[in-house]
Amino acid sequence: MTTMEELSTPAKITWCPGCGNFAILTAVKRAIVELGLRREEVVAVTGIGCHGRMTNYINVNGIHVLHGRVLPVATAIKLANHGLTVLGFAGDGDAYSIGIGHLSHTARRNVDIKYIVHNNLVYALTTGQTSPTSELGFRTRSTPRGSYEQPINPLLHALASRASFIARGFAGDVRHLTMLLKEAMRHRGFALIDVLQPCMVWNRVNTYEWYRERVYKLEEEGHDPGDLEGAYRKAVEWGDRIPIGILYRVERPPYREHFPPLREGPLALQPLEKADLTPLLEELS
Amino acid sequence: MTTMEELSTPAKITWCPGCGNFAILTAVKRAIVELGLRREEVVAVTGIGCHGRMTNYINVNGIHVLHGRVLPVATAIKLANHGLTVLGFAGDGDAYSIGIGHLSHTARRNVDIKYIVHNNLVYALTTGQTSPTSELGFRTRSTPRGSYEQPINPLLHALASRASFIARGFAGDVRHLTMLLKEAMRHRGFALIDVLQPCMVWNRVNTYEWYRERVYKLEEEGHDPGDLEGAYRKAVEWGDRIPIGILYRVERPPYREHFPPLREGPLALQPLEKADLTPLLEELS
Amino acid sequence: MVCIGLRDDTVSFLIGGEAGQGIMRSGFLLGRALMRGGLHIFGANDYPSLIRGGHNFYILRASETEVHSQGDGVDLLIALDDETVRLHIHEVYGGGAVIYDEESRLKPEDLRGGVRACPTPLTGVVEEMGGPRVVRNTVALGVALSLVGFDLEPMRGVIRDAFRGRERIIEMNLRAVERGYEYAEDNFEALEVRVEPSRSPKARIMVTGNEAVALGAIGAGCRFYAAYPMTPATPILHYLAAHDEEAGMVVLQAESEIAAINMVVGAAYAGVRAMTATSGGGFCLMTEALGLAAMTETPLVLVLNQRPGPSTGMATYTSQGDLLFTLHASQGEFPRVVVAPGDVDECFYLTMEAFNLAERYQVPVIILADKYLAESHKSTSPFDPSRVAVDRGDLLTEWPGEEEYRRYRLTESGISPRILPGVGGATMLANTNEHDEYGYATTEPEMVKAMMDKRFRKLEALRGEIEGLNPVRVYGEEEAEVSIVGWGSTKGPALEALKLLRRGGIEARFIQPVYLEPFPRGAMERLLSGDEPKLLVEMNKTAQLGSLIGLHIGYVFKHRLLRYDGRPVNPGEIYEAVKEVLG
Amino acid sequence: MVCIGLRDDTVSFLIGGEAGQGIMRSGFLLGRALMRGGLHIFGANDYPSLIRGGHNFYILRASETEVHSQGDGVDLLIALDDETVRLHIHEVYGGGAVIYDEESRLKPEDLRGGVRACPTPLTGVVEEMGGPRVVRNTVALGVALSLVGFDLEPMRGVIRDAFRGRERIIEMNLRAVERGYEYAEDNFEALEVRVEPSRSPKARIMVTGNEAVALGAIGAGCRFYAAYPMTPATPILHYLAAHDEEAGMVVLQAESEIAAINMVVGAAYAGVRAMTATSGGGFCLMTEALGLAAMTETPLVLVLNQRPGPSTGMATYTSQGDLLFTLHASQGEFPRVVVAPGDVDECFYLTMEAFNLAERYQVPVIILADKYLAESHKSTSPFDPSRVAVDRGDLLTEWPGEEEYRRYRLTESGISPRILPGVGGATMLANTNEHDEYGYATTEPEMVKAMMDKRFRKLEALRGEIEGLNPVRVYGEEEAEVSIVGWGSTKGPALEALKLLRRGGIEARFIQPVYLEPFPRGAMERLLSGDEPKLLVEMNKTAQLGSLIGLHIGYVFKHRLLRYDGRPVNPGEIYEAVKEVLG
Ligand SMILES: Cc1ncc(C[n+]2csc(CCOP(=O)(O)OP(=O)(O)O)c2C)c(N)n1
Ligand SMILES: Cc1ncc(C[n+]2csc(CCOP(=O)(O)OP(=O)(O)O)c2C)c(N)n1
Ligand code: SF4
Ligand code: SF4
Ligand SMILES: [Mg+2]
Ligand SMILES: [Mg+2]
Repeated sequence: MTTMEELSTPAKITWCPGCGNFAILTAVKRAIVELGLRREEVVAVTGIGCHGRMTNYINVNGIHVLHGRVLPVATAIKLANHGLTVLGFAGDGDAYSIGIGHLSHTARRNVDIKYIVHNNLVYALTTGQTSPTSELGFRTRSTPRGSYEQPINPLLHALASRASFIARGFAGDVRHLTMLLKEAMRHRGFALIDVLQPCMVWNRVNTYEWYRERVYKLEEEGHDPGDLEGAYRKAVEWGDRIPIGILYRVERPPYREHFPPLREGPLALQPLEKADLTPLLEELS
Repeated sequence: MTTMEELSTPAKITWCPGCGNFAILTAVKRAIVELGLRREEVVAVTGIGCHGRMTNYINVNGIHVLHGRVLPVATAIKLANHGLTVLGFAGDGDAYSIGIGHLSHTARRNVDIKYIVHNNLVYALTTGQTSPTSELGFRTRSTPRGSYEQPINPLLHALASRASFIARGFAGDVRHLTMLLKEAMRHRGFALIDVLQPCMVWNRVNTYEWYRERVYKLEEEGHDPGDLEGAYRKAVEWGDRIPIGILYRVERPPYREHFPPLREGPLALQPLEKADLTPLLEELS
Repeated sequence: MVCIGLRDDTVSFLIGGEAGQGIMRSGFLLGRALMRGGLHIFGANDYPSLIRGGHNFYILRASETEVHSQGDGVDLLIALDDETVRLHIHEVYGGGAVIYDEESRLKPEDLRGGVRACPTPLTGVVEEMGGPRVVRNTVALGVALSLVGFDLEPMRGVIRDAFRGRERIIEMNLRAVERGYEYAEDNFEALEVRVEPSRSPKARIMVTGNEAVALGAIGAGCRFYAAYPMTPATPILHYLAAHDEEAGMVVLQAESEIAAINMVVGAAYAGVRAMTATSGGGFCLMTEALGLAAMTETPLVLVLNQRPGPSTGMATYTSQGDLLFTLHASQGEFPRVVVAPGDVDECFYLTMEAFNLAERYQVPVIILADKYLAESHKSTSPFDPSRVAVDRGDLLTEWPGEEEYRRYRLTESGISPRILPGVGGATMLANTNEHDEYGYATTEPEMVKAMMDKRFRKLEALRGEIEGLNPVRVYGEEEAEVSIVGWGSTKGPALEALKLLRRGGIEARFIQPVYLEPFPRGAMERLLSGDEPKLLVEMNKTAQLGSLIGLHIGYVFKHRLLRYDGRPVNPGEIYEAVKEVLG
Repeated sequence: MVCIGLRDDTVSFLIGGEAGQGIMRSGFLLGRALMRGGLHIFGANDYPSLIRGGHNFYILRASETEVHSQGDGVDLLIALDDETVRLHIHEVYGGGAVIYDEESRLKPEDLRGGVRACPTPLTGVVEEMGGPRVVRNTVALGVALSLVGFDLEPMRGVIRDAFRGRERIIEMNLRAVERGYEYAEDNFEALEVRVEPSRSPKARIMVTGNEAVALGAIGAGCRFYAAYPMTPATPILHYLAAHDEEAGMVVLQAESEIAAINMVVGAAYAGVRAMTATSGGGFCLMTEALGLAAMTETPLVLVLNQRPGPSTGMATYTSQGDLLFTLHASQGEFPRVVVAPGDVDECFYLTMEAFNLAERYQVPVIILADKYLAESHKSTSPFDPSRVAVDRGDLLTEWPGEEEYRRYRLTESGISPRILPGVGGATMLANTNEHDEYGYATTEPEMVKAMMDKRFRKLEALRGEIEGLNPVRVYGEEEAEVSIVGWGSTKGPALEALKLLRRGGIEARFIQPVYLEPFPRGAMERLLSGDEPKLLVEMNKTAQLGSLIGLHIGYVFKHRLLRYDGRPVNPGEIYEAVKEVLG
C-alpha cells in the first residue's frame, strides 16, 4: 500500500513556516494512505493561490489549472475516468470569488469529486487583498478602511446549492481533518470541505489562537448530518463559536450515473474505436 | 409626470403572443409611472435572451449588455450616478447559469439596484435548452432524456448571499408584480425579483395554468418578510404550492454609502477637474 | 433526371414567412425530397435572433450537378406571408412564379410583371382539414412540386421519415402536400422550370456544417463534448445530445463557456478525445483556458462558428471577422492549429484530422467556421470515416517503471509522451505554471527557455505534416486569367462564381487556404506567384486573410471584395467583381 | 555630487535574500536615500511568486545622470543569506564588495578573488538591539552607505518618512543603520566606489510604472477603478485604494476580471472616466467586454501588464508576449488604441492621453506595459498634469430636446455625441447588438454596414491625432550606423546600451514606437527607410513587433535579439548584439 513517503515529491516546499497549508497537505496524504488508495488512482486538481502548490507537493496525478476553475476540470476528469479519485484544491478567492458559480453548478450536479477549500479569509499569494470570506472591516491592501462587503458563507452556499456532503475542517486539527477527508472520499457524490487555514502573513486576525478559542466539533454536540434544518442553523454560526465537522450529508445518485456511455466502464479505458456512423448517415439521407 | 405612452418606443415587439415578458414590461412601466419617476432618471440594463429586448421596448436610458453580466454593469452605473434608479433585467440562464456568481457578490455588497429575472425555466432565445431552474427530468434539445441536474433555487441562493430584498412575482398577475416592483424600487439596497414567466414555445410544462394552480401570495398567508427562518422555509416550497410575494426584507446600508467620494453627490455630476497631485507626488519624493 | 431552371441548370426556391412559421423545416423537407430524387441541393436559411415575429426565409437550390451555394435569384417564391412578397419579389426571375395564400391581401400590383401569380387557398385547405396553421407550408410545397413537375413520391417518404412515430401528423402532411399538388395541377399551368427525379438516385446525405463537424467528432472517437448554447454553434450540442448513446459520448451543457472549455481540458488530460464549440462571445471566455491547454500540452479541439461582431452583434448572421483573433487568442506564445473548412465534406474530414493533430502534437486545434457554413444544408456523398485513420500519437497506456515518468520530457521533436492518469507505476503532473520536465513549477531561466523552445519545436514537424494534408485547395482552370482567393464558407459562392465565369468565357480559379495556422507558406507563395490578377473575397471589413497573407509572404491584394453586412457573398457579386478586375 | 562606480559613472547595488525578508523594501529605502541625495536611480526587483522561501533580489543603480535600467553587473552585493552569494557573486565587478552576515556559513572560497569580503554581525547587532530579524537589512544598508562614503542624513529622513507614525520602528531602524555605518567605518576600508550627495538636490520622485499609471489616471480625472488582483497589475489597485479620497475615485475589488471590466463599461456609460488593470489571464476574461465597449462605443481604459505565458506562466516575471493578442482581442472588428509606454514618464503622460482618446473617439484604449516597467522604480521629475489638458470630446450635458436624441447618429466623423444618462429630455440607448441610430437592435443589411463603416470612420481622425502625439520616439544619434528598434520596457536597457555604444565609439539610435495601434505607419516607414542595419529587440519568442511592422510596411528584420526567459534584456546584451550586427 501507499506510504506517506511515496506521496512526497522532491519539490521544495515554499509555504511560510506555520502556514495552515502544511496541515492540509498532511491530512490529505494520510487520508490517501489510510484509505489504501494507490498514487496513480488519485488526481489532484489545484487552482491558483498559495494552496495551488499542493500539486507540486503530493505525488499523485496532478493538474494545476486556472484561478477559479478547479471544479469544471475536476468534473470532466471524473467523467472521463470515474475509476479515479478526484480531489480539487482551491483557495477562498479561487473558490468563492471568481469561481463561486462553478460551486453552485457542480454541487447541484452532484459530481463525485471532493472539493477542499483552503480558506484563509484572504488573498495570500497576491500579497494580501480582501477575500469574499474576509470578515467585515478586515483591512487589506485593497480595503485599507476595512472590507465593506458581507462575507460569503461557504456552508450556506453549498446548502443552497444542494451539495450532498458539506463539512468544515480546521488546519489546527490534522486528525479531525483527516477523518473529514476520509468521510468525504467515501461519499458517493460531491463533497465540499471548507478548511479554516491560518495564514501567517496576510491574516493576523483569524489565527490559530483565534480559531482554537472558537471551534467546536459538531459530532461532539450531537449534530445529525442528515438534518437539513439543523444544518442551516449550524451553518450560520460564526463568532464566539465556530462549528467544525460534517454539517450535512445525503445520498443522491452521482452525476456520472446519468450518462449511458459510462455504463461500459471508464471512458478513458474504453477502446477508441470509431462509432459506427452508418445509422447516423442514414438518418440524413 | 411620466405616462405609459411616454415609456413606449417605436421598436416592434417581437415576443411571441402570450409571452410572459409582456406582463413584466407592463408592470415595470406601471411601477415607474406610479412612483412618479422621470424617464431619464431610470436606467435599464439587460442581458442576452428573449428578456433582453426589454431595453428596446421601454423608453428609459438603456444598455443592453453581455449574457450574464447585467449585475456588474448595473452596479457601476449606480456607483457612477447614484441619482439614477437602476433596473437590471436578466433571464434565468443569464442570471443563474453563467451569471450566478455575480448574484452572490452583488447581493452581499447590497448594491442599490433592482434585479428582475425573467424566469421561464428554459433557454428561450437559443431555441430551447435546459436552464439551471429547469425541473428535474425537463426535456429540451440539450437534455433529450430530461435534465439530470437539481434545479437552482434562486430565492435560497439570494438568502444565502444575504440579499436584503427578495421577492417572487408571477407574470400572470401584473398588479401584484407591479406592487412588488414598487416595493423593490423603494427599498434602499439590492433587490432580487424572480418572476415566473411562462414561455409559450419552449416550456410547455410550466405554463400559466400550471402556475395558476399553484401560486399563492405570501402576504395573504401572514408571512413576515422580516423573519429569516420563515423565509428559508418558504423559499424551498416548490410543488403543489408556490409562494409569490416578498419573501425577505431587511435594512442594511447600501454599498455606495461606503465610498467617500460619493458623499459629494453623484460622481458623474461632479466636475471633472483634476485632483491635486502635489501631495501624492510629495509622498514619492 | 431533369433539372432546368430559368437561368441555368439549377432551380431555386425561396420559402419565406414569419419566424415561428416552420420556414426552415419546409425548406429542409423540400431539399430532402429533391435530394432523394437524385438531385444535388444546397439550402441556406436567413432569420433574425427572435423566436417569433421577424422575417425568415430559406433558399433552396437544386441541380443535377453539385450545388455549392445559393444563386443570385430564384425561380419560385413560396410566400407564406405578404412580407415575403414585398421583400423578395425582385429576386424572382422573369418567367418564375409566386405561390401565396389566396386569403392574403396581396394585390396584383404587389407582384411583378413576368412573374406568374399562383394564389392558393393555403389557409382554406388547412381549415378544411382541421390542421394546425403550420400545415399551410406543406400545402405550398405541394404546389411548388407540381409547378416544376416533380413527382410526389420522394416527398411522401420524406414526410414519413421526418415525423416518424407521429402518425396523425404524417397523415395530415401527406394529405396537405397532395391537396396542394392537385390544386396546382387543376389551376396553374406548369412552369418552364422542370425538375424530375432520377430513376436510380445515388445515395446522398443532406447535412449542415454543424452536423458534419459533429459526425467528424464521432468518427474520430471523440468521447466528451461540453458546450454552452450559443448561436450558431448550438446545433452541434443538439445533435450530439440526441446521439450520445450511438456515439458513446458524454455530452453535457455546461454552466458557461468557461466551464465548458475547462471541462474539455480535464477530459483530455484524463485521456479522452474531447471537444467544445461556440461563437465569438463564448470564444472570448474560452481564451484563458485555451492557453491552459497550450501550457499543459493537453490536446483540445474547439469549434468556432463565427457570426458578426463586435460583441453580440447579430447572432443569426454570418461573418469571417474572427480570424486574426483566433490566431492570437490567449496570453503568451504557443503553437496552435487553425483550420477553416469550406464545405460540409471539409467539415467532416478536417474535424477528423483535427483530433489527430491535437493529440499527436498536444496542441489546441481550432476549427474555424461561420454561420453560413454551419447552418446551411448541402447534399453530398455519405462520409467515409475510414479515409482518416485515428492516430493518437505518443500516448502510453503502460509505464515500464524503470525511470520516473516526466510529463514534459525535453525531446528532440518537442513532443513529450503522454500517459493516461491511472496507469500503474507512474503519475503525471500537468502545470499551468512554467515547469520543469516533471511538471514542477519553475522560474529558472534556462529551464523556462528550454520549455518554450520545446513547445515551439513541435511546430517544425507540424508544419511538415500540414503540408501533406493539402493545406491549400485549388479549383477551376489550371491556366487561369484570374484567381479568386478566399477561405471558409466563401468557397461555395466562389465555386458557383467559377461556373458563371466559365459560362462567360473567363478562365478562373479559386485558391482556398484550408489550414491557416501553421500558415501554408510554401503553397501560398507558389500559388500567388503568377501574374494573373487576384481577387480576395472575405466576409469581413478589414480583409483578415489578406493581412495574414501579407504578413507571411508579403503579397498585397489590389482587388478585394469584402462583405460585412452579415450576409453571405453571392456568386453574382464575385462574378461582377472579377469582371471589374479584368477591366 | 560624486558618483564613481567600478565600471563607469554609475554605482549598482544588489540586495538579495529569501522571500519575506523585506528585500524590496530595503532596495526601495536605499534608492530613495540616494535620490534625495541628488542622484538618479533605477531599481528593479526579481522574485518568484511565493510569499516565503524563494530567492528575491533587488538591483539598484544610481548615477549623476539619468539611469534607465539595471547594468550588467554590480559594485556591491548585500547578501542577506548565503544563497544570494552563491547566485550573484559572479555579477560583482572586480574591486567590488560583498556584505554578509558574520554568522553565515560562507567560507572565503565561496567568494571570488578581487571581491572584498565584508562580514558584518548583522544578526548580532539586531539581537543586541532586541529588534526583529528583518532589521538586519537596515544594518546592512548602513554598511553599504559607509562603504561608498554616502552621508547618512538622507537615509535618516527616508526611514522617518517610510515608517511615519511608528516611532519605535523608526528608532530601531535609525539605530540599526547607524550601527552598520559605524561598524563598517571601524572595520572596513572604503571602496573605490564613491557616492556623495549633492548640496542642492533637485526635487525628484521615485516611482514605479504602476504608480505612474495610477497617478496618470488620477491626473486625468478618472473617477472609477475596478480590478481583480493579478500580478503585476495589483499594485495599481493598492495605490488607488490607498488614495481614493484624495483622488475622488471609487475604487473597488471586483469578484473577477469579468466583473471588473463590465463595471468599467457601466461607469463609463454613466459618464464617468473609468479604468481597470490586469495581466494576461485576466485580460482573456476581459476580451468579451472589450468588444462590448467597442460596440456600445463606451470609452474604456484598460491597463495590461504583461508577464510570461502561456497561461499562468510566471506571475512575477516579465514578457512582451501579448502584443498581437491585444491588437486582435475580441470577436469582430473595431477600432481601438494600443499604447505602450517605455518608462515611468510615459506611463504617466500616456495614461492621461489615453483617457482623452477613449472619450473623444469612444473607443477602448489599452495601455500595454509589462512587469519590468510596472514594478521597477525610477527617479524622475515630478509629473506635471497640466501638460495634458482634459478633453472629453463630444459629451453633451444638456439636451436641447428639439429632435429625439440618437446615440449612434451617423455622422461624418463617425463620432456620435454622447450624453450623460440622467440629462433632462433625452434617454440614451446603448446596445451590444448591432443597432440603428437610436440604438434599437437591427439586422437590416444597409444599416449594419452603415454602422460598421461609421465606427471605422473614426479611425481616420484618430490616425491623424496620433501622428500629432509623437507616436514613434527616437533617441541617440541622428546619423546612426545602426538602429535599435524596440517597444515598451526594452526602452530602458536600450537607452543604457546607447551609452555603452557611444563609449565604444558606435553611433546608434533607438526607435521606439509608442502607439502601436493605430500603427504609426508614416513615421515608421520613414525611420526604417535608411540603409543602416537594424536590430529588433523584444522580450518574446516570436518577434511580435517585428510581425506588426512586417504587416504594415513590409519591413523584415534580419537581426533580432529576443529574450523570453522572463528576465529583462540587459544593456550589455544589446551592446553585444549590435557589435555582432556590425560584424
Ligand atoms: C484569472 C486570474 N485572475 C487573477 C489571478 C491572480 N491570482 C493569483 S492567486 C489569486 C488569489 C489568491 O487568493 P486565494 O484563492 O484565496 O488563494 P491563497 O493564496 O489565499 O491560498 C489571484 C487573484 C490569476 N492567477 N488568474
Ligand atoms: C457568452 C455568451 N454565451 C452564450 C450566448 C448565447 N445565448 C444567448 S441568450 C442565451 C440564454 C437564453 O436563456 P435565458 O437567459 O434564460 O433567456 P431567455 O431567452 O429564456 O429569456 C444564451 C446562452 C451569448 N449571447 N453569450
Ligand atoms: S502567505 Fe499565508 S497562505 Fe501563503 S504560504 Fe504564507 S502563510 Fe501560507
Ligand atoms: S420564445 Fe418564449 S420567452 Fe421567448 S418570446 Fe417566445 S414565449 Fe417569450
Ligand atoms: Mg486565500
Ligand atoms: Mg430563460
